[in-house]
Amino acid sequence: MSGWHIKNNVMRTVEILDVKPENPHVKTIFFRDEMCASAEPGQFIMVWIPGVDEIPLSISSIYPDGSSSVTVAEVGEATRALTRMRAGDIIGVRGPFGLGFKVSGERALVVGGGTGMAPLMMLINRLVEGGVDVTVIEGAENSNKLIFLDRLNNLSESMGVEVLFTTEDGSYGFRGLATDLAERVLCNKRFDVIYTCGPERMIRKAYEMAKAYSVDFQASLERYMRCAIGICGSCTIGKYRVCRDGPVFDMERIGEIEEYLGVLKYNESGERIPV
Amino acid sequence: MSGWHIKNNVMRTVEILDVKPENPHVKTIFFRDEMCASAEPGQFIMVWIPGVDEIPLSISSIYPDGSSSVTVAEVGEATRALTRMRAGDIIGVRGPFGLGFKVSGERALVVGGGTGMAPLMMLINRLVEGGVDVTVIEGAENSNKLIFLDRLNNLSESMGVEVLFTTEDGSYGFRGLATDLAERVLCNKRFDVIYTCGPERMIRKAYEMAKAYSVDFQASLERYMRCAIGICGSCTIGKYRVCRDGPVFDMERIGEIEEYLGVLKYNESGERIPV
Amino acid sequence: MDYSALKTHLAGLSMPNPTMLASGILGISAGTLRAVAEAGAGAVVTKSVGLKPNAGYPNPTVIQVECGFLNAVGLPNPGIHKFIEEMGELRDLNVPLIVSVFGFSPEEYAEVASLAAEAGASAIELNLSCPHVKGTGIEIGQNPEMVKLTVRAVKDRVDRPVFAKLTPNVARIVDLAEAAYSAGADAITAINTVRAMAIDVETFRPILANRFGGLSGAAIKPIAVRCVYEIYESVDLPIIGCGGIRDWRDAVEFMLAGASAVQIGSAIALEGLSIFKSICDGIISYLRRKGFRSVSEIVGLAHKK
Amino acid sequence: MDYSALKTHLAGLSMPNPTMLASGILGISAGTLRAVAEAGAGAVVTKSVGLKPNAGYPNPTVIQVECGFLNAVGLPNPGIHKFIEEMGELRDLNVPLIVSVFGFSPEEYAEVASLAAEAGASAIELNLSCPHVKGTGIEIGQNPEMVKLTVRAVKDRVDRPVFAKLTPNVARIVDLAEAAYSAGADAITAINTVRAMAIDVETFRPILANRFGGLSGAAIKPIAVRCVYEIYESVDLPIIGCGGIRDWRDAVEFMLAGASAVQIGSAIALEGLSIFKSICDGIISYLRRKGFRSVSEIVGLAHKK
Ligand SMILES: Cc1cc2nc3c(=O)[nH]c(=O)nc-3n(C[C@H](O)[C@H](O)[C@H](O)COP(=O)(O)OP(=O)(O)OC[C@H]3O[C@@H](n4cnc5c(N)ncnc54)[C@H](O)[C@@H]3O)c2cc1C
Ligand SMILES: Cc1cc2nc3c(=O)[nH]c(=O)nc-3n(C[C@H](O)[C@H](O)[C@H](O)COP(=O)(O)OP(=O)(O)OC[C@H]3O[C@@H](n4cnc5c(N)ncnc54)[C@H](O)[C@@H]3O)c2cc1C
Ligand SMILES: Cc1cc2nc3c(=O)[nH]c(=O)nc-3n(C[C@H](O)[C@H](O)[C@H](O)COP(=O)(O)O)c2cc1C
Ligand SMILES: Cc1cc2nc3c(=O)[nH]c(=O)nc-3n(C[C@H](O)[C@H](O)[C@H](O)COP(=O)(O)O)c2cc1C
Ligand code: FES
Ligand code: FES
Repeated sequence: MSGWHIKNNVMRTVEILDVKPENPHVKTIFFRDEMCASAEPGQFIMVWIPGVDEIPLSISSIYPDGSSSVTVAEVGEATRALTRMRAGDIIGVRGPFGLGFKVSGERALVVGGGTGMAPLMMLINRLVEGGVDVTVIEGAENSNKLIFLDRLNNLSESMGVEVLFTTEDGSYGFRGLATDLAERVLCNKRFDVIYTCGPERMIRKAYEMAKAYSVDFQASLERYMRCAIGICGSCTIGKYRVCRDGPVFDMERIGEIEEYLGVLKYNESGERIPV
Repeated sequence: MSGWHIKNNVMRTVEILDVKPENPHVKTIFFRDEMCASAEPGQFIMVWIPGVDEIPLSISSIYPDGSSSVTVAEVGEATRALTRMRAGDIIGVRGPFGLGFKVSGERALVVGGGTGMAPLMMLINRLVEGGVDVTVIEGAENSNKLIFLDRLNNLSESMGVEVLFTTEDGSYGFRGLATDLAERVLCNKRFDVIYTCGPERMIRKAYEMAKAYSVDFQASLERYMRCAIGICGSCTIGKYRVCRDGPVFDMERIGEIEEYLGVLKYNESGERIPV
Repeated sequence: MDYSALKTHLAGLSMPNPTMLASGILGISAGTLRAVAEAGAGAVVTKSVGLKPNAGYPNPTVIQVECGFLNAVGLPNPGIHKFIEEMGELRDLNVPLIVSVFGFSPEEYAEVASLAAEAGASAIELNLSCPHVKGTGIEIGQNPEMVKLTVRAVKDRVDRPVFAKLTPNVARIVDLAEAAYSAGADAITAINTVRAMAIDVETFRPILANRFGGLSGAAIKPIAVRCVYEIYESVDLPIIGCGGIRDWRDAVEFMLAGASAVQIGSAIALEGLSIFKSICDGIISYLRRKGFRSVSEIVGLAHKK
Repeated sequence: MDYSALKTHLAGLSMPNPTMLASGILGISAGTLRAVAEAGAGAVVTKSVGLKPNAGYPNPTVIQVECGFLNAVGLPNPGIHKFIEEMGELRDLNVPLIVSVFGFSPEEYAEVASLAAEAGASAIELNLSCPHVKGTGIEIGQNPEMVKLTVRAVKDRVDRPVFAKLTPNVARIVDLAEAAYSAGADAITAINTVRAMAIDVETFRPILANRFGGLSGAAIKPIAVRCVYEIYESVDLPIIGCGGIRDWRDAVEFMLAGASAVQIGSAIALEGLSIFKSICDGIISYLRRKGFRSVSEIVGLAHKK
């Protein structure tokens, strides 16, 4: 993320091309923007929902025709407004921002929880393209909350990617947490790297496992964001700014912020609150 | 002169590398500046003499080592201060600005009066490099006011350029005005183009001759200048701005401002005064 | 292209389009004023003219900074009496000729304005906002009471539309706008330049001969948009937006903020005189794309959001 | 490299170099304040803290414009009581920790400031200049009388150096500086952001949720340099320059204008935290090349020309 890149990254307004439901609460929104189409897996953009809010969302895919998408779960006012928009509506985008996932190693375990799958989906595509042996674990509360089922099942069939689903209520795939399943997978197979995104406690557990099994580790974190360009200080975790030094952190950097991971964050007012 | 070019043309300060006297009142000042070294013959720069003034001066030469020069006659406060500066002193430069001479035709007659030779000297070098058959007439009041004698005599010897000097008092070369000599030369030889710079009445006469002999014509004009980028309006002649639409004007454009040429200009206050 | 959607009526003036030449840009001679009109400006404003001839400041008077221009030209002008001769050559101009005037007292403004009006000015713009000339900037333009007195003195002597051009160098520009409104101004021009300076690190010197000057260009656009937006909410007068406009998007931004017309100054250095036409073309396409029939429909639209 | 020529003494503080982190940039958490100090800043200023927790405005709160940044964050902060806990982690910071405070009355400023001082602030900076929060900006910071009352109230309660951070959104910033001076301020910080706005032409909406915000970055540098230069001529207090500083040249320009130290804000978005070190390195080379032994020798040099 060079100074030049930031300087020329003013907000653009774009038309929504299409909105595709992933499940009852999650939609994928397609639009065309040149800079977004150059994003690395794990990078995010700030999406302006005019008159409502501006929120960070990961790029979930980029298509050869120059369009990109974000995949958004309805959790509050901004995400509700966004998931209700339709083709032809206008949103603003700035970005892509931050440091994405680094593709490394030959065997990758991808562990995603809920909409944490958004940045991971793009990563999975990139890994498969690069010939990496990929195992994907997607976890959610119940079958209604899983996303990208089609895309992942397709990859499994056509590219031989191992895809495992798990739900807390057992309504689809395995029963239990994504990390429980990950532990089982790790016992049976040697991986070079674990990529993860999702609820921070899940990330924390995955991090502990990575340490235990001596596997390399990269996780995408979330914090409250305003500027996305590293000046407002809203998104800090320890000495790092998630928007600039993350959102993807590697093993070494996570080690430096271990005491906060899954433990503590700052809210909009800058008060420390539990994660 | 593109918008980009103007936008990136803020003032730079440079050190004077050397000061070379041309005659008792004229000095050539050398400095190094990348943008100046890309000037076309006939383009000018604004030279800031810190604490004194900022004035337009033509680029009189560019050297392969990236240095450039201006050649300045002492006529008032700013030029006096500038001609007294020494190597190591600092001046500011912005530019190059304006439209320069267009090299065209196979036989060129160059007519210069006094420091009007400054932009012409660089042009002559360019013409010679381009294999153009060049005849140069330099006129001045007396031998003390001629400049570039060495450089021109060298060109004459080494490159076969025909160089003619004329002084009003006959103290060097022919006696009489440069335009008188030009008339004689034009009677005897066919030229494709006349290039001229110097006192405006001389330019006017040269223009009338060019029309009479049906020779193409380009002249560099002077007007009072402030901004040099076409917004302040100080340098207007008819519908044109000398800093932007000139300083070099071709036959057609001079035709459109004929009524002013050698007749009328605006002073610093914007009052119309005779040239 | 059909430009009829751009027709603009402003304080009694009819303009073919809402773009105008800003004061002090080229407008000192008949030749360039005509050239600007021919290039497509909907109206032209002259350089500010005073009672007596004035040579302005020594150079450097106009310099560039990273995001714009700094100028301290010092209001050079030939004085209204000589300028009237210049105006004589513009009788057949096909767009409104607006004469910008300044003075060192309300009476002087009125004197110059009435001479300009007699000589055929379509309207008068009062330069109440020069940030670097003593006696007319701070003393008059930054003081709502003096703005009121000046506008009133001019309105008493002149039967043409009078525009008050305001300075952003105050805590509340709306106070100035309200003063101008209460004294009968027909329109507000906002904004003039922002007081600023630049120092050269090699020579330790302020670069402008006058040290202080006015900042114009891209740097001040967000300030100018804010001023227009604020004035639109506070007084019921047409506003002419000015400050950093370089393309049709900028022009539209000002109009959404509340400007009925826009003035273009510094950007001419970057884009040349073709800027008037390219802005008009851009606005026309925008209006079509968005389904507006007249440029007047977008004025102030940002206030409804 | 030997940085001893950069040592700066300012209103009783000792700083290893004259660069400081500007308020509102990162300074809300102990972690980033420490990171900035480690990156080479000569002092750090915290985000402005008030008496009570405040969530600020909804997004968009920070956007980019052509030549800088617009922000209307709305002074989010956890309130001084919680912030004191945060400060507890910074006891061993190796550079001065300056706490920026705001309030809605002189008494509130004094209350927050005295709590910050008790908790170990090296100095207090009074944010008298937020251009977009009701009740503390216009009402206090743009009014010399209120500035005087506020500085005095704080000085009465606090035995640490007090900096008055001023707004450029006034007709004469020197009036504010003189008010701060007369009330006993120990230094002046100039400037905060310039009131501005941006409108999106596709949706017709002001982009910032708060509509109005403050302009920072390259756009305002010439305005800030002018303010520093004017204040240097009017009051005998150290000045901390701020506004659009991006490299050593900019920093030196402010110092020549009269700043004893400089604050860096928006440029961190472009250059990252390494900006502090690169500015220091640049100043060191400049001092050597020009034959100065201490950075203090260049302060105000442009006034001698
Ligand atoms: C780097 C990053 C990438 C993200 N990628 C995705 C994604 O691809 N898909 C997706 O559905 N969600 C993603 N999120 C989360 C998403 O930004 C929030 O769900 C959204 O902002 C909620 O807004 P709201 O108004 O609907 O909910 P609210 O009711 O306002 O809040 C719900 C939750 O979202 C958090 N939140 C609200 N505003 C912000 C903000 N400005 N920055 C960060 N968190 C905020 C709140 O703290 C709260 O925890 C990402 C977050 C970050 C930081
Ligand atoms: C495009 C252009 C190129 C020029 N090239 C050269 C050159 O190569 N060598 C050279 O010796 N001279 C050149 N001149 C002329 C030079 O700019 C003036 O001689 C110089 O500005 C005089 O300044 P002064 O203070 O010494 O004299 P003053 O006493 O101030 O004036 C003497 C004369 O110079 C004119 N002049 C003063 N200031 C300016 C100004 N800012 N712009 C234009 N004219 C001015 C005055 O109108 C007067 O006619 C050029 C002028 C122009 C417009
Ligand atoms: C070189 C120059 C000279 C100016 N002279 C005047 C003037 O005489 N009267 C006036 O009202 N404004 C004057 N201005 C201000 C402009 O009219 C305009 O208000 C300002 O430059 C902002 O617009 P811009 O950013 O499009 O240039 C001048 C501006 C410049 C750059
Ligand atoms: C995102 C952001 C938040 C800011 N918050 C504060 C603040 O809380 N208190 C304050 O005094 N100044 C605040 N400022 C103003 C800066 O401290 C500084 O005065 C201004 O940005 C100009 O400097 P710059 O151009 O280097 O950014 C803020 C600026 C920005 C960009
Ligand atoms: S969101 Fe502002 S610093 Fe990260
Ligand atoms: S010198 Fe300003 S327009 Fe030519």
